[in-house]
Amino acid sequence: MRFIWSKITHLLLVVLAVTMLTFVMTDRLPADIAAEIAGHGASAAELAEVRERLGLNRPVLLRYATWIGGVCRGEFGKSLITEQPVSTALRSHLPVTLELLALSQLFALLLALPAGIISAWRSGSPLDRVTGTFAFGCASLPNYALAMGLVFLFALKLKLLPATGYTPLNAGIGANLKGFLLPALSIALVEWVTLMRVLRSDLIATLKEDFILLARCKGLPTWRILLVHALRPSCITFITVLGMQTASLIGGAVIIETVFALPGIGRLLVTAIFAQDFPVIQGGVLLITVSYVCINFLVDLCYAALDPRVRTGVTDG
Amino acid sequence: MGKSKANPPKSPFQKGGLQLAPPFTKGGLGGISFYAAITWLILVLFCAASVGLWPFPFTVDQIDAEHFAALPGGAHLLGTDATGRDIVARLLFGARVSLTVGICAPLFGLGVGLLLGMPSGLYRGWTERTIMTLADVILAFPGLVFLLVFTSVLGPSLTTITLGLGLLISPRFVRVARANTIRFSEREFIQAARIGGAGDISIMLREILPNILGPLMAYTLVVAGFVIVAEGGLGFLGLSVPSPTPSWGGMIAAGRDVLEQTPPVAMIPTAVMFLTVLSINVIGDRLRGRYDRA
Amino acid sequence: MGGVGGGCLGRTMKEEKNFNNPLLRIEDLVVEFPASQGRTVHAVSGVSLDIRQNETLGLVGESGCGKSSLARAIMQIPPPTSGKVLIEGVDLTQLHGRKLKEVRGRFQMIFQDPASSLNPSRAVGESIAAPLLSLGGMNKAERRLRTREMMTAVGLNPELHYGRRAHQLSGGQCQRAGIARALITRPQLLVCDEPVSSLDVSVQAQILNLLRDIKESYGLAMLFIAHDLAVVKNICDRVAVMYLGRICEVAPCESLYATPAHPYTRALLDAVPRPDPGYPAPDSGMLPGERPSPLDPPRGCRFRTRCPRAADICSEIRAELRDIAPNHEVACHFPLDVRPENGGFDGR
Amino acid sequence: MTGPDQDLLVVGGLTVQLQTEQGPIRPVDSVSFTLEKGKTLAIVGESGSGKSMLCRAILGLVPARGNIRFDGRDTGKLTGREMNRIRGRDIGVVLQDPLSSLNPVMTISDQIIEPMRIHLGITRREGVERALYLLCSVGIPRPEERLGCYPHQLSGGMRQRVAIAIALACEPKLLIADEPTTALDVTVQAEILTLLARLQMERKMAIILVSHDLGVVAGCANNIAVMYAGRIVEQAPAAELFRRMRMPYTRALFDAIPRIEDPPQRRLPNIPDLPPNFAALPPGCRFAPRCPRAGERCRTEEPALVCDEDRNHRYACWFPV
Repeated sequence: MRFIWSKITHLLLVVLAVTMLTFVMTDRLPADIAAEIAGHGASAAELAEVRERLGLNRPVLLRYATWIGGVCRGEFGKSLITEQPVSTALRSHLPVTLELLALSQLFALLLALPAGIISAWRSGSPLDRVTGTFAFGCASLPNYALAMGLVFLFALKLKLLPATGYTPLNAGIGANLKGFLLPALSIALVEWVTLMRVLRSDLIATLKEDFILLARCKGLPTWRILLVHALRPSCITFITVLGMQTASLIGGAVIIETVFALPGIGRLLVTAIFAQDFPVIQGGVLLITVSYVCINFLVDLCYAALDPRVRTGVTDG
Repeated sequence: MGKSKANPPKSPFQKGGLQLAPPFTKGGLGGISFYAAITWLILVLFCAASVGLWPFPFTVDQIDAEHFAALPGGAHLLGTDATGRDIVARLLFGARVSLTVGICAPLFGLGVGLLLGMPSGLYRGWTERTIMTLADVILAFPGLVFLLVFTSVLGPSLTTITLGLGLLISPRFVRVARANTIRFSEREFIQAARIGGAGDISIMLREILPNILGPLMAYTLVVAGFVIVAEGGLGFLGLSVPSPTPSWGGMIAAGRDVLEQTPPVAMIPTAVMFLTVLSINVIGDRLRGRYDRA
Repeated sequence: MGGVGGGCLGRTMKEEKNFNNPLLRIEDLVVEFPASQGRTVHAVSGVSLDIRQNETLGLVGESGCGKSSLARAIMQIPPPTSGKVLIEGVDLTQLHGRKLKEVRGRFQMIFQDPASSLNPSRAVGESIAAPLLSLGGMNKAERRLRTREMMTAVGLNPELHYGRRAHQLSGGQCQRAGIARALITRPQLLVCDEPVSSLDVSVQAQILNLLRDIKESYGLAMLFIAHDLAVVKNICDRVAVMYLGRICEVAPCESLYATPAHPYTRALLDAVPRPDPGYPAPDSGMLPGERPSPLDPPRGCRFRTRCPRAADICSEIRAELRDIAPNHEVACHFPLDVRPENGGFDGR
Repeated sequence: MTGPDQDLLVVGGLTVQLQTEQGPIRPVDSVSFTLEKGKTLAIVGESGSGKSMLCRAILGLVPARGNIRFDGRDTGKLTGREMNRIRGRDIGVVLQDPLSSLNPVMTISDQIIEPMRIHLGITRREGVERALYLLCSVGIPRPEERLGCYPHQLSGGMRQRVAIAIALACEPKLLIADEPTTALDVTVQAEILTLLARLQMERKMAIILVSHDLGVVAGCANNIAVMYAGRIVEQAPAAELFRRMRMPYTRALFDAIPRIEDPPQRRLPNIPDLPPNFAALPPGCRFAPRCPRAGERCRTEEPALVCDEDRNHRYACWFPV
């Protein structure tokens, strides 16, 4: 219980620090949003009036306190540009990001798990080398270049899949998935490499352990040794990396969203930063930080579930 | 925490036949690929460093109005981009950006990582908690937002981008340095050093640093590849160094508009970046292999 | 270093009025550290011991009884929770930072796991010389000379082994390097934490002989920690038996092995394997039950939960160490008879 | 009394060859021995003498040349699946360090039941019952409380008992114990050795006990084989061996043991130097460079394993003690 509480306070601290930092940093942005909103040639009085209305002339920390108070009540403010509530904007962009994330991580896992296990089991074999070389290639390719390559091949040349654009789910699941296939693949083809490599190296280390030798002495079939005995203790780094990747995908798939014109959270944020739409930036950062923190918490719980030694804390009697 | 007994000696049963070969490189991507990687990197470094010194028919922003998005060959060795600028010139000057970022940002991260990671791994307790919370704050910060705001506040330039990326990746170095320090800080030779009168600083510098420097250098190379790609990503979004300074990412992005008509405009910078990152990864893996075995 | 030693020596001269003048005196030493869920590990609970000049004291007990914690508390890594550690009358627990560093050279330690006690990324010779560098007072040539001298003294070849890494040496050679490093500051006290437990019998004999030799030639006092009474007998003058953080019995070698008084000592003696196929197998019923956890040691006598002689009083009152024969102390309400015919091993 | 049907394990000319960076080495070199049903063979030698590799070769875990007949079957002719069956069901294995040889993330009950389910095909419920019985028979108090435990929650001695219970799960005919007490305290070592002796009596199984300490195996072995640098250099019934050690190496190993009967501070006669590197074996007798009795012949000619007047005592030495 104490473990969980200390974790939660730590995570709350992180969320507070990140949002406050965002406030302070965005406040120092050089351009003036008030001038933008008031329009060109607005008088000083009009500018002041806009600032007053938006609360921009109050000290940063005071504005932060107000904002946090609002967040606690469930109010995230309204966009300065579109006047749309921030929560609505986030809600409309979130499903795209989530679907992209789920699909790409699914592809990455489908590639990384079998490849990692097989190349650890047969490490040094030609199969391992081929997998390794392929992985090297994938890891060295920027995902935007990969995305362009995929578009060039599947959309422009073969004309199998749409090059860009987002089809909402209610327009048919087939069309929707078709639109997500290339973006998810461009993310997965880069991300699976890290997953595969940590799994492979941890598995190789585990396979050298005495308890694997004992499992072999017990006459267990190979699949059982690999999947039941070796995989679970080798998953710690794998889970960590998976968590970090997932967390970074929530806000970080901007480039892929841009290439494929997908209206996700990342694009929303970048647009907001260019427009200096503070409430949207704040809302987006809050969402991303909270998801990062939650995923980290889940990863910690996974550690405890995977390894009983973490659960009980004491290592030796 | 219940202090566990020192590990009993490993069973000699372990030594022997079933030794599993460590990383990919041993054999597979053997000597040739390693030396090829080194050669390529030296070539790129040399070009980037000396590009201003020898005469070159085109400058980076010189527009050839007769050739828009020309294919390789003719006056322009590798063709021109959509606005008629020579690709070779832009590649060479773009290498400066990519390599500066790719070398300086990881080294900055490495420095921060050692400076904060070693103490947090050695002292544990509140020192560790403070440093790790700090690292978590940066890790939790959406990277792109951080970079965007950072560069717009300080003005977009090569320095700010390098510094921004360096700051962004330093928590990862802190984590790796800390994890490696912890791995060694419980070993008996650290206690032996204390008994021998070594202070904390001397333990960090003489006992821990030589042991963790290897794995950290390997990690630095991994990050260098990542940073070059990330800088390219910024360039792709038009957020890297301001034009007309070329960057590889920006060139790839520019090639997107003429992808259907003239694929080489995008493919050539992609290939150059790919080869560079691949070389770094090959060397990094070789390095990692050495330290994994030790 | 010489200056420091001289200063402290002067101090002990003044305290010569102490009739019994041990080199190391441990008084009521307590080592506790926090465990999960707010609990405390009672590793060492009130141990007092003396080691005289040129004496080897054996400390015997099962793993987890706190003997390693005791050794580390003596070395101040980390300092004990409470109690005193006096070397020639100087209380180490009161020294910090530079002051502690100045006396470090006078007490050194060797470890159980020879490979892990050497820095894998440094040359073995550098590891051996490291204390000289940290403690200062010598130039490079002097250090090198001393290192070579020490390496030769422990049976390593300076030409051959100086530049090697730890993983290139065998377990016995690593242990020799550890001994050289400990001796290079010319200590008066050497704490050996299970130095032979992880070695083969043949190498174990080499190391035991080496330790005995260097003890003679350097005039060392030693605290020798082990879990095997046969090994301890081979090298020690006196033996202290430890169980769950407390000392149960202290006696000179001869009388402890001839007439063990504490039931636990007896059980330890019975467990030692005899290299003789005719010898009856040890009686496994000797120590019933499991060793209690140091998180929650039993009240009263800590051995009572496994003691065949335990009575009600054992759970109420803790038996203090008391003399039952000259120099033979035992902490038990019902010590075994100290008559030789009652199970002495010398009579066989 | 002895005869082919009494023999459980017959090993003939077993050789393991491995490729290393220093060239091919033979950690096990032409080893032959016979183990009768229900008897204990102790294999003694310094670390690096190849005794653990010999166990692995018997289990078919490393490629080896030579003949191994186990229970009347030539294991060289078995398929991988059949060999798996023999490994798990007919041969049980106990390793040196119980903490690292038990899977840290599986409960005790899962680890005991696993081989029974795989090889005997019994249900989980039956498995739990038999696991309880097994834990009882290896002397674990309150076994029902231990079933759900993880290895790190047990003490060293308990862990090794659990490891033995796992090895016994399928009622093996042979138990291979590779330094089962080296990582343990002396008190626990005595308990484990007594336990092994009792289990052998009850179950009539044969045991191969590997150790580096002649003292440990003295009380429980019927036969003792001493290994040096990949070869058996002396083999005899335990009583005979301790009565008269012919090979100087055996003698030296024996003398190096500190004994509780000895006077205090006795200087131990030890063997100088280290066992040879497999990649650079000396010519002639492999022990010659460390042997006090070695003569010219020892350095040039390798002695064969010969039988003494007593047929059961074999040794390889030109100048036996």
